[in-house]
Amino acid sequence: MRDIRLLTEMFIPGALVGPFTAANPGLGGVCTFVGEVRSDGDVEALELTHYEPLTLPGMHGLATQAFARFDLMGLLMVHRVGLMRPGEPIVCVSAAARHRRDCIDAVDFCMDHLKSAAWFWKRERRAGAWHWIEPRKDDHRDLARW
Amino acid sequence: MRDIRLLTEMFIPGALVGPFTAANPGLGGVCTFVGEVRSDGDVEALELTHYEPLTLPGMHGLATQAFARFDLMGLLMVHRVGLMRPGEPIVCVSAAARHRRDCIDAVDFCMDHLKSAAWFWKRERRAGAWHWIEPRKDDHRDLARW
Amino acid sequence: MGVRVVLLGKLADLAGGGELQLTGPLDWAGLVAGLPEALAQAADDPRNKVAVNGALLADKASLQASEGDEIALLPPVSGG
Amino acid sequence: MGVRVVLLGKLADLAGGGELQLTGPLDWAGLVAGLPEALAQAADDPRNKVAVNGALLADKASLQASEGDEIALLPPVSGG
Repeated sequence: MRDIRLLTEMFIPGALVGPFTAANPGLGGVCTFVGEVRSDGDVEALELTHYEPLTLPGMHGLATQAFARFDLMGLLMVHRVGLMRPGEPIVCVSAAARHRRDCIDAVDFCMDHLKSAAWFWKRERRAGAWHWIEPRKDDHRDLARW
Repeated sequence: MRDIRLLTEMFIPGALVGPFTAANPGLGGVCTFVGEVRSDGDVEALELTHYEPLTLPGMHGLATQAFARFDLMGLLMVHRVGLMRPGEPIVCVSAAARHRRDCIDAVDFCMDHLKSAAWFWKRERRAGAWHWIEPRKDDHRDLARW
Repeated sequence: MGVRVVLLGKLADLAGGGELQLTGPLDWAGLVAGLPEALAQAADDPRNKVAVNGALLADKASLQASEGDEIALLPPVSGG
Repeated sequence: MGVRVVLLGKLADLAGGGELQLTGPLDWAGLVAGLPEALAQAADDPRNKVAVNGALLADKASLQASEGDEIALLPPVSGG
Protein backbone atom coordinates (compact mmCIF):
# COMPACT_ATOMS: atom_id res chain seq x y z
CA MET A 1 0.00 0.00 0.00
CA ARG A 2 1.75 3.11 -1.28
CA ASP A 3 0.40 6.63 -0.77
CA ILE A 4 2.55 9.45 -2.17
CA ARG A 5 1.22 13.00 -2.20
CA LEU A 6 2.29 16.58 -2.79
CA LEU A 7 -0.07 18.91 -0.96
CA THR A 8 -0.52 22.64 -1.53
CA GLU A 9 -2.67 23.13 1.59
CA MET A 10 -2.17 22.62 5.35
CA PHE A 11 -2.67 19.00 6.51
CA ILE A 12 -3.13 17.16 9.82
CA PRO A 13 -0.67 14.22 10.00
CA GLY A 14 -2.87 12.20 12.37
CA ALA A 15 -5.71 12.37 9.86
CA LEU A 16 -3.45 10.58 7.34
CA VAL A 17 -1.59 8.17 9.65
CA GLY A 18 -4.72 6.72 11.28
CA PRO A 19 -6.29 5.55 8.00
CA PHE A 20 -2.84 4.49 6.72
CA THR A 21 -2.36 2.23 9.75
CA ALA A 22 -5.86 0.79 9.35
CA ALA A 23 -5.13 0.12 5.65
CA ASN A 24 -2.30 -2.28 6.57
CA PRO A 25 -3.96 -4.99 8.66
CA GLY A 26 -1.61 -7.53 10.20
CA LEU A 27 1.25 -5.07 10.68
CA GLY A 28 3.63 -5.39 13.62
CA GLY A 29 4.77 -1.77 13.72
CA VAL A 30 4.26 1.66 12.23
CA CYS A 31 6.93 4.33 12.35
CA THR A 32 6.04 7.91 11.47
CA PHE A 33 8.12 11.04 11.14
CA VAL A 34 6.49 14.45 10.94
CA GLY A 35 8.60 17.52 10.18
CA GLU A 36 7.21 20.92 11.06
CA VAL A 37 8.25 24.47 10.30
CA ARG A 38 10.42 25.31 13.31
CA SER A 39 9.81 28.60 15.03
CA ASP A 40 13.44 29.67 14.78
CA GLY A 41 13.47 33.10 16.38
CA ASP A 42 12.35 35.50 13.68
CA VAL A 43 11.14 33.11 10.93
CA GLU A 44 7.73 34.36 9.81
CA ALA A 45 7.09 31.97 6.96
CA LEU A 46 8.64 29.25 4.84
CA GLU A 47 8.10 28.73 1.13
CA LEU A 48 8.83 25.49 -0.66
CA THR A 49 9.15 25.56 -4.45
CA HIS A 50 9.35 22.39 -6.52
CA TYR A 51 9.78 21.44 -10.18
CA GLU A 52 6.72 19.38 -10.91
CA PRO A 53 8.09 17.18 -13.72
CA LEU A 54 10.73 15.87 -11.27
CA THR A 55 9.20 16.07 -7.78
CA LEU A 56 6.47 13.46 -7.79
CA PRO A 57 8.42 10.95 -9.97
CA GLY A 58 11.34 11.50 -7.55
CA MET A 59 9.16 10.67 -4.54
CA HIS A 60 7.78 7.57 -6.28
CA GLY A 61 11.33 6.50 -7.15
CA LEU A 62 12.34 6.90 -3.51
CA ALA A 63 9.32 4.84 -2.39
CA THR A 64 10.32 2.11 -4.87
CA GLN A 65 13.84 2.07 -3.40
CA ALA A 66 12.41 1.83 0.13
CA PHE A 67 10.16 -1.10 -0.81
CA ALA A 68 13.12 -2.87 -2.45
CA ARG A 69 15.39 -2.31 0.53
CA PHE A 70 13.08 -2.95 3.49
CA ASP A 71 10.38 -5.52 4.17
CA LEU A 72 7.45 -3.08 4.13
CA MET A 73 3.70 -3.51 4.04
CA GLY A 74 2.92 0.14 3.36
CA LEU A 75 4.54 3.52 2.86
CA LEU A 76 2.94 6.95 3.18
CA MET A 77 4.99 9.93 1.97
CA VAL A 78 3.36 13.35 2.02
CA HIS A 79 5.13 16.63 1.34
CA ARG A 80 3.84 20.18 1.42
CA VAL A 81 4.73 22.76 -1.18
CA GLY A 82 3.92 26.48 -1.13
CA LEU A 83 3.77 28.89 1.78
CA MET A 84 3.82 27.59 5.37
CA ARG A 85 3.85 29.18 8.84
CA PRO A 86 5.87 28.04 11.90
CA GLY A 87 4.18 25.04 13.54
CA GLU A 88 2.68 23.73 10.29
CA PRO A 89 3.70 20.26 9.09
CA ILE A 90 5.98 20.12 6.03
CA VAL A 91 6.48 16.40 5.63
CA CYS A 92 5.02 13.17 6.94
CA VAL A 93 6.55 9.76 6.21
CA SER A 94 4.96 6.67 7.71
CA ALA A 95 6.03 3.06 7.16
CA ALA A 96 4.15 -0.07 8.16
CA ALA A 97 5.93 -3.41 8.44
CA ARG A 98 5.70 -6.74 10.17
CA HIS A 99 8.88 -5.95 12.12
CA ARG A 100 10.06 -2.85 13.93
CA ARG A 101 13.50 -2.50 12.37
CA ASP A 102 12.13 -2.33 8.80
CA CYS A 103 9.65 0.44 9.48
CA ILE A 104 12.02 2.59 11.54
CA ASP A 105 14.85 2.21 9.01
CA ALA A 106 12.53 2.91 6.07
CA VAL A 107 11.38 6.21 7.61
CA ASP A 108 14.99 7.16 8.39
CA PHE A 109 16.04 6.27 4.81
CA CYS A 110 13.18 8.19 3.18
CA MET A 111 13.76 11.28 5.31
CA ASP A 112 17.50 11.34 4.59
CA HIS A 113 16.82 11.09 0.87
CA LEU A 114 13.85 13.46 0.80
CA LYS A 115 15.91 16.14 2.54
CA SER A 116 18.90 15.95 0.27
CA ALA A 117 17.88 14.27 -2.95
CA ALA A 118 14.31 15.37 -3.65
CA TRP A 119 13.54 18.40 -5.80
CA PHE A 120 12.52 21.03 -3.30
CA TRP A 121 13.88 24.51 -2.74
CA LYS A 122 13.19 26.25 0.53
CA ARG A 123 13.30 29.90 1.54
CA GLU A 124 12.46 31.63 4.81
CA ARG A 125 10.99 35.05 5.42
CA ARG A 126 12.65 36.91 8.28
CA ALA A 127 11.84 40.58 9.02
CA GLY A 128 9.94 40.76 5.75
CA ALA A 129 12.86 39.55 3.56
CA TRP A 130 13.17 36.13 1.88
CA HIS A 131 16.35 34.04 2.30
CA TRP A 132 17.13 30.79 0.45
CA ILE A 133 18.17 27.83 2.60
CA GLU A 134 21.27 25.93 1.49
CA PRO A 135 21.56 22.16 2.02
CA ARG A 136 23.23 21.44 5.36
CA LYS A 137 26.47 19.43 5.62
CA ASP A 138 24.60 17.08 7.99
CA ASP A 139 22.26 16.10 5.17
CA HIS A 140 25.14 14.86 3.04
CA ARG A 141 26.59 12.99 6.02
CA ASP A 142 23.16 11.41 6.64
CA LEU A 143 22.96 10.27 3.02
CA ALA A 144 26.40 8.68 3.17
CA ARG A 145 25.08 6.29 5.87
CA TRP A 146 23.05 4.29 3.35
CA MET B 1 7.95 17.23 28.53
CA ARG B 2 7.98 13.60 29.63
CA ASP B 3 4.90 11.37 29.59
CA ILE B 4 5.45 7.76 30.73
CA ARG B 5 2.47 5.47 31.20
CA LEU B 6 1.55 1.85 31.77
CA LEU B 7 -1.97 1.21 30.54
CA THR B 8 -4.21 -1.71 31.39
CA GLU B 9 -6.83 -0.81 28.76
CA MET B 10 -6.84 -0.47 24.94
CA PHE B 11 -5.55 2.91 23.72
CA ILE B 12 -5.59 4.90 20.44
CA PRO B 13 -2.02 6.09 19.64
CA GLY B 14 -3.23 9.10 17.62
CA ALA B 15 -5.19 10.34 20.61
CA LEU B 16 -1.91 10.50 22.57
CA VAL B 17 0.47 11.68 19.83
CA GLY B 18 -1.65 14.67 18.73
CA PRO B 19 -1.72 16.30 22.18
CA PHE B 20 1.94 15.31 22.74
CA THR B 21 2.97 17.12 19.55
CA ALA B 22 0.93 20.17 20.51
CA ALA B 23 2.56 20.15 23.97
CA ASN B 24 6.00 20.73 22.41
CA PRO B 25 5.67 24.01 20.52
CA GLY B 26 8.67 25.02 18.43
CA LEU B 27 9.64 21.45 17.56
CA GLY B 28 11.23 20.61 14.22
CA GLY B 29 10.23 16.96 14.11
CA VAL B 30 8.29 14.21 15.85
CA CYS B 31 9.03 10.54 15.38
CA THR B 32 6.57 7.94 16.58
CA PHE B 33 6.70 4.17 16.70
CA VAL B 34 3.58 2.14 17.40
CA GLY B 35 3.86 -1.60 17.91
CA GLU B 36 0.75 -3.72 17.50
CA VAL B 37 -0.14 -7.30 18.24
CA ARG B 38 0.66 -8.99 14.92
CA SER B 39 -1.93 -11.34 13.53
CA ASP B 40 0.53 -14.20 13.18
CA GLY B 41 -1.52 -17.04 11.82
CA ASP B 42 -3.20 -18.58 14.82
CA VAL B 43 -2.42 -16.10 17.59
CA GLU B 44 -5.69 -15.41 19.40
CA ALA B 45 -4.44 -13.18 22.17
CA LEU B 46 -1.31 -11.82 23.81
CA GLU B 47 -0.79 -11.30 27.51
CA LEU B 48 1.85 -9.03 28.96
CA THR B 49 2.78 -9.45 32.63
CA HIS B 50 5.02 -6.99 34.43
CA TYR B 51 6.55 -6.60 37.89
CA GLU B 52 5.25 -3.27 39.04
CA PRO B 53 8.07 -2.30 41.43
CA LEU B 54 10.49 -2.47 38.48
CA THR B 55 8.48 -1.64 35.35
CA LEU B 56 7.61 2.02 35.72
CA PRO B 57 10.95 3.00 37.35
CA GLY B 58 12.63 1.11 34.48
CA MET B 59 10.71 3.11 31.87
CA HIS B 60 11.53 6.37 33.65
CA GLY B 61 15.20 5.36 33.79
CA LEU B 62 15.15 4.66 30.06
CA ALA B 63 13.54 8.07 29.42
CA THR B 64 16.27 9.72 31.49
CA GLN B 65 18.93 7.96 29.41
CA ALA B 66 17.22 9.11 26.19
CA PHE B 67 17.07 12.74 27.38
CA ALA B 68 20.76 12.58 28.32
CA ARG B 69 21.80 11.05 25.02
CA PHE B 70 19.66 12.98 22.50
CA ASP B 71 18.66 16.61 22.22
CA LEU B 72 14.95 16.10 22.93
CA MET B 73 12.10 18.45 23.71
CA GLY B 74 9.64 15.75 24.71
CA LEU B 75 9.28 12.00 25.08
CA LEU B 76 6.09 9.96 25.26
CA MET B 77 6.43 6.29 26.23
CA VAL B 78 3.26 4.26 26.67
CA HIS B 79 3.12 0.51 27.19
CA ARG B 80 0.16 -1.80 27.53
CA VAL B 81 0.00 -4.59 30.08
CA GLY B 82 -2.66 -7.27 30.38
CA LEU B 83 -4.60 -9.09 27.69
CA MET B 84 -4.53 -7.85 24.08
CA ARG B 85 -6.00 -9.03 20.77
CA PRO B 86 -4.29 -8.97 17.33
CA GLY B 87 -4.41 -5.45 15.86
CA GLU B 88 -4.33 -3.72 19.26
CA PRO B 89 -1.44 -1.38 20.05
CA ILE B 90 1.09 -2.65 22.63
CA VAL B 91 3.56 0.21 22.72
CA CYS B 92 3.81 3.80 21.53
CA VAL B 93 7.01 5.83 21.77
CA SER B 94 7.05 9.37 20.43
CA ALA B 95 9.96 11.82 20.58
CA ALA B 96 9.87 15.52 19.76
CA ALA B 97 13.06 17.42 18.98
CA ARG B 98 14.32 20.46 17.16
CA HIS B 99 16.14 18.22 14.69
CA ARG B 100 15.13 15.07 12.85
CA ARG B 101 18.10 12.87 13.77
CA ASP B 102 17.54 13.25 17.54
CA CYS B 103 13.90 12.26 17.48
CA ILE B 104 14.34 9.29 15.12
CA ASP B 105 17.36 7.98 17.05
CA ALA B 106 15.61 8.46 20.41
CA VAL B 107 12.64 6.35 19.29
CA ASP B 108 14.97 3.67 17.92
CA PHE B 109 16.98 3.68 21.18
CA CYS B 110 13.90 3.49 23.41
CA MET B 111 12.36 0.67 21.38
CA ASP B 112 15.56 -1.39 21.40
CA HIS B 113 15.81 -1.00 25.18
CA LEU B 114 12.10 -1.44 25.92
CA LYS B 115 12.07 -4.72 23.99
CA SER B 116 15.08 -6.26 25.69
CA ALA B 117 15.69 -4.44 28.94
CA ALA B 118 12.27 -3.52 30.31
CA TRP B 119 10.45 -5.80 32.74
CA PHE B 120 7.75 -7.37 30.61
CA TRP B 121 6.93 -11.01 30.02
CA LYS B 122 4.84 -11.94 27.02
CA ARG B 123 2.80 -15.03 26.23
CA GLU B 124 0.58 -15.87 23.27
CA ARG B 125 -2.57 -17.95 23.15
CA ARG B 126 -2.70 -20.26 20.14
CA ALA B 127 -5.43 -22.88 19.76
CA GLY B 128 -6.50 -22.20 23.32
CA ALA B 129 -3.05 -22.82 24.87
CA TRP B 130 -0.68 -20.21 26.28
CA HIS B 131 2.99 -20.09 25.15
CA TRP B 132 5.69 -17.88 26.65
CA ILE B 133 7.72 -15.81 24.17
CA GLU B 134 11.49 -15.88 24.61
CA PRO B 135 13.63 -12.81 23.83
CA ARG B 136 14.78 -12.94 20.18
CA LYS B 137 18.47 -12.94 19.23
CA ASP B 138 17.74 -9.85 17.08
CA ASP B 139 16.85 -7.91 20.21
CA HIS B 140 20.27 -8.51 21.72
CA ARG B 141 21.92 -7.53 18.42
CA ASP B 142 19.82 -4.35 18.36
CA LEU B 143 20.92 -3.47 21.89
CA ALA B 144 24.57 -3.94 21.00
CA ARG B 145 24.25 -1.07 18.47
CA TRP B 146 24.07 1.58 21.20
CA MET C 1 4.11 -12.59 58.31
CA GLY C 2 6.55 -14.61 56.16
CA VAL C 3 8.56 -13.79 53.06
CA ARG C 4 6.49 -13.21 49.92
CA VAL C 5 8.03 -14.78 46.80
CA VAL C 6 6.70 -13.34 43.52
CA LEU C 7 7.19 -15.42 40.36
CA LEU C 8 7.17 -13.82 36.96
CA GLY C 9 6.75 -15.15 33.42
CA LYS C 10 7.13 -18.89 32.98
CA LEU C 11 8.40 -19.29 36.56
CA ALA C 12 4.81 -18.68 37.69
CA ASP C 13 3.71 -21.70 35.62
CA LEU C 14 6.35 -23.91 37.28
CA ALA C 15 5.14 -22.77 40.72
CA GLY C 16 1.49 -23.30 39.86
CA GLY C 17 0.85 -19.63 40.64
CA GLY C 18 2.38 -16.16 40.79
CA GLU C 19 3.14 -16.14 44.50
CA LEU C 20 4.46 -18.26 47.38
CA GLN C 21 4.92 -17.64 51.12
CA LEU C 22 8.09 -18.88 52.83
CA THR C 23 9.41 -18.42 56.33
CA GLY C 24 12.33 -16.01 56.83
CA PRO C 25 15.08 -15.27 57.21
CA LEU C 26 16.20 -16.60 53.80
CA ASP C 27 19.48 -16.64 51.91
CA TRP C 28 19.69 -18.01 48.32
CA ALA C 29 20.18 -21.62 49.44
CA GLY C 30 17.29 -21.34 51.87
CA LEU C 31 15.03 -19.89 49.19
CA VAL C 32 15.82 -22.64 46.67
CA ALA C 33 15.30 -25.29 49.37
CA GLY C 34 11.83 -23.88 50.04
CA LEU C 35 10.70 -23.86 46.37
CA PRO C 36 8.73 -26.65 44.62
CA GLU C 37 11.19 -28.96 42.86
CA ALA C 38 10.53 -27.89 39.22
CA LEU C 39 10.88 -24.26 40.23
CA ALA C 40 13.99 -24.87 42.33
CA GLN C 41 15.75 -26.36 39.29
CA ALA C 42 14.70 -23.45 37.02
CA ALA C 43 15.58 -20.77 39.58
CA ASP C 44 19.31 -21.48 39.26
CA ASP C 45 19.33 -20.48 35.54
CA PRO C 46 21.97 -17.71 35.45
CA ARG C 47 19.71 -15.62 33.18
CA ASN C 48 17.16 -15.20 35.98
CA LYS C 49 17.39 -12.05 38.10
CA VAL C 50 16.34 -11.58 41.71
CA ALA C 51 14.90 -8.45 43.33
CA VAL C 52 14.28 -7.81 47.02
CA ASN C 53 11.64 -5.18 47.77
CA GLY C 54 11.88 -3.87 44.20
CA ALA C 55 15.71 -3.59 44.17
CA LEU C 56 17.59 -5.87 41.78
CA LEU C 57 20.47 -7.89 43.22
CA ALA C 58 23.74 -7.86 41.30
CA ASP C 59 24.38 -11.40 42.51
CA LYS C 60 21.79 -13.95 43.62
CA ALA C 61 24.21 -15.36 46.18
CA SER C 62 24.01 -12.09 48.13
CA LEU C 63 20.29 -12.61 48.86
CA GLN C 64 19.27 -11.84 52.45
CA ALA C 65 15.52 -11.63 53.07
CA SER C 66 13.73 -11.17 56.38
CA GLU C 67 10.13 -11.64 57.45
CA GLY C 68 7.94 -9.08 55.60
CA ASP C 69 10.28 -8.77 52.62
CA GLU C 70 9.22 -9.43 49.01
CA ILE C 71 11.50 -11.50 46.78
CA ALA C 72 10.85 -11.49 43.00
CA LEU C 73 12.23 -14.15 40.66
CA LEU C 74 12.52 -12.63 37.18
CA PRO C 75 13.21 -14.74 34.08
CA PRO C 76 14.57 -13.10 30.88
CA VAL C 77 12.12 -10.47 29.59
CA SER C 78 10.39 -10.38 26.19
CA GLY C 79 8.73 -6.98 26.08
CA GLY C 80 7.57 -4.58 23.38
CA MET D 1 7.30 28.97 -30.13
CA GLY D 2 10.75 29.26 -28.50
CA VAL D 3 12.53 27.29 -25.79
CA ARG D 4 11.06 27.73 -22.33
CA VAL D 5 13.76 28.07 -19.61
CA VAL D 6 12.47 27.37 -16.07
CA LEU D 7 14.57 28.70 -13.18
CA LEU D 8 14.30 27.16 -9.72
CA GLY D 9 15.34 28.31 -6.28
CA LYS D 10 17.70 31.25 -6.10
CA LEU D 11 18.33 31.12 -9.86
CA ALA D 12 14.83 32.57 -10.29
CA ASP D 13 15.90 35.60 -8.22
CA LEU D 14 18.95 36.15 -10.43
CA ALA D 15 16.74 36.01 -13.51
CA GLY D 16 14.14 38.37 -12.05
CA GLY D 17 11.51 35.64 -12.50
CA GLY D 18 10.91 31.91 -12.75
CA GLU D 19 10.86 31.67 -16.53
CA LEU D 20 12.56 32.94 -19.71
CA GLN D 21 11.92 32.36 -23.41
CA LEU D 22 14.90 31.86 -25.72
CA THR D 23 15.11 30.94 -29.40
CA GLY D 24 16.13 27.36 -30.28
CA PRO D 25 17.97 25.27 -31.12
CA LEU D 26 20.20 25.65 -28.06
CA ASP D 27 23.28 23.83 -26.79
CA TRP D 28 24.82 24.66 -23.37
CA ALA D 29 26.98 27.52 -24.73
CA GLY D 30 24.00 28.95 -26.60
CA LEU D 31 21.84 28.79 -23.49
CA VAL D 32 24.42 30.55 -21.29
CA ALA D 33 24.92 33.22 -23.96
CA GLY D 34 21.16 33.90 -23.93
CA LEU D 35 20.87 34.30 -20.12
CA PRO D 36 21.04 37.59 -18.19
CA GLU D 37 24.65 38.14 -17.02
CA ALA D 38 24.18 37.37 -13.28
CA LEU D 39 22.34 34.18 -14.15
CA ALA D 40 24.87 33.15 -16.81
CA GLN D 41 27.67 33.31 -14.23
CA ALA D 42 25.64 31.29 -11.65
CA ALA D 43 24.49 28.70 -14.20
CA ASP D 44 28.02 27.31 -14.61
CA ASP D 45 28.17 26.26 -10.92
CA PRO D 46 28.91 22.51 -11.16
CA ARG D 47 26.33 21.80 -8.40
CA ASN D 48 23.50 22.96 -10.68
CA LYS D 49 21.64 20.30 -12.63
CA VAL D 50 19.85 20.65 -15.97
CA ALA D 51 16.70 18.88 -17.13
CA VAL D 52 15.17 18.87 -20.62
CA ASN D 53 11.44 18.09 -20.75
CA GLY D 54 11.60 16.66 -17.21
CA ALA D 55 14.61 14.39 -17.87
CA LEU D 56 17.83 15.18 -15.99
CA LEU D 57 21.01 15.42 -18.02
CA ALA D 58 24.05 13.54 -16.72
CA ASP D 59 26.26 16.27 -18.20
CA LYS D 60 25.25 19.87 -18.94
CA ALA D 61 27.57 19.91 -21.98
CA SER D 62 25.29 17.36 -23.67
CA LEU D 63 22.36 19.83 -23.74
CA GLN D 64 20.45 19.90 -27.04
CA ALA D 65 17.12 21.74 -26.95
CA SER D 66 14.82 22.50 -29.86
CA GLU D 67 11.89 24.88 -30.27
CA GLY D 68 9.05 23.77 -27.95
CA ASP D 69 11.36 22.10 -25.43
CA GLU D 70 11.49 23.03 -21.72
CA ILE D 71 14.88 23.45 -20.04
CA ALA D 72 15.01 23.56 -16.22
CA LEU D 73 18.01 24.96 -14.33
CA LEU D 74 18.06 23.34 -10.87
CA PRO D 75 20.32 24.58 -8.05
CA PRO D 76 21.17 22.29 -5.08
CA VAL D 77 17.98 21.29 -3.25
CA SER D 78 17.12 21.94 0.41
CA GLY D 79 13.95 19.95 1.01
CA GLY D 80 12.21 18.33 3.96
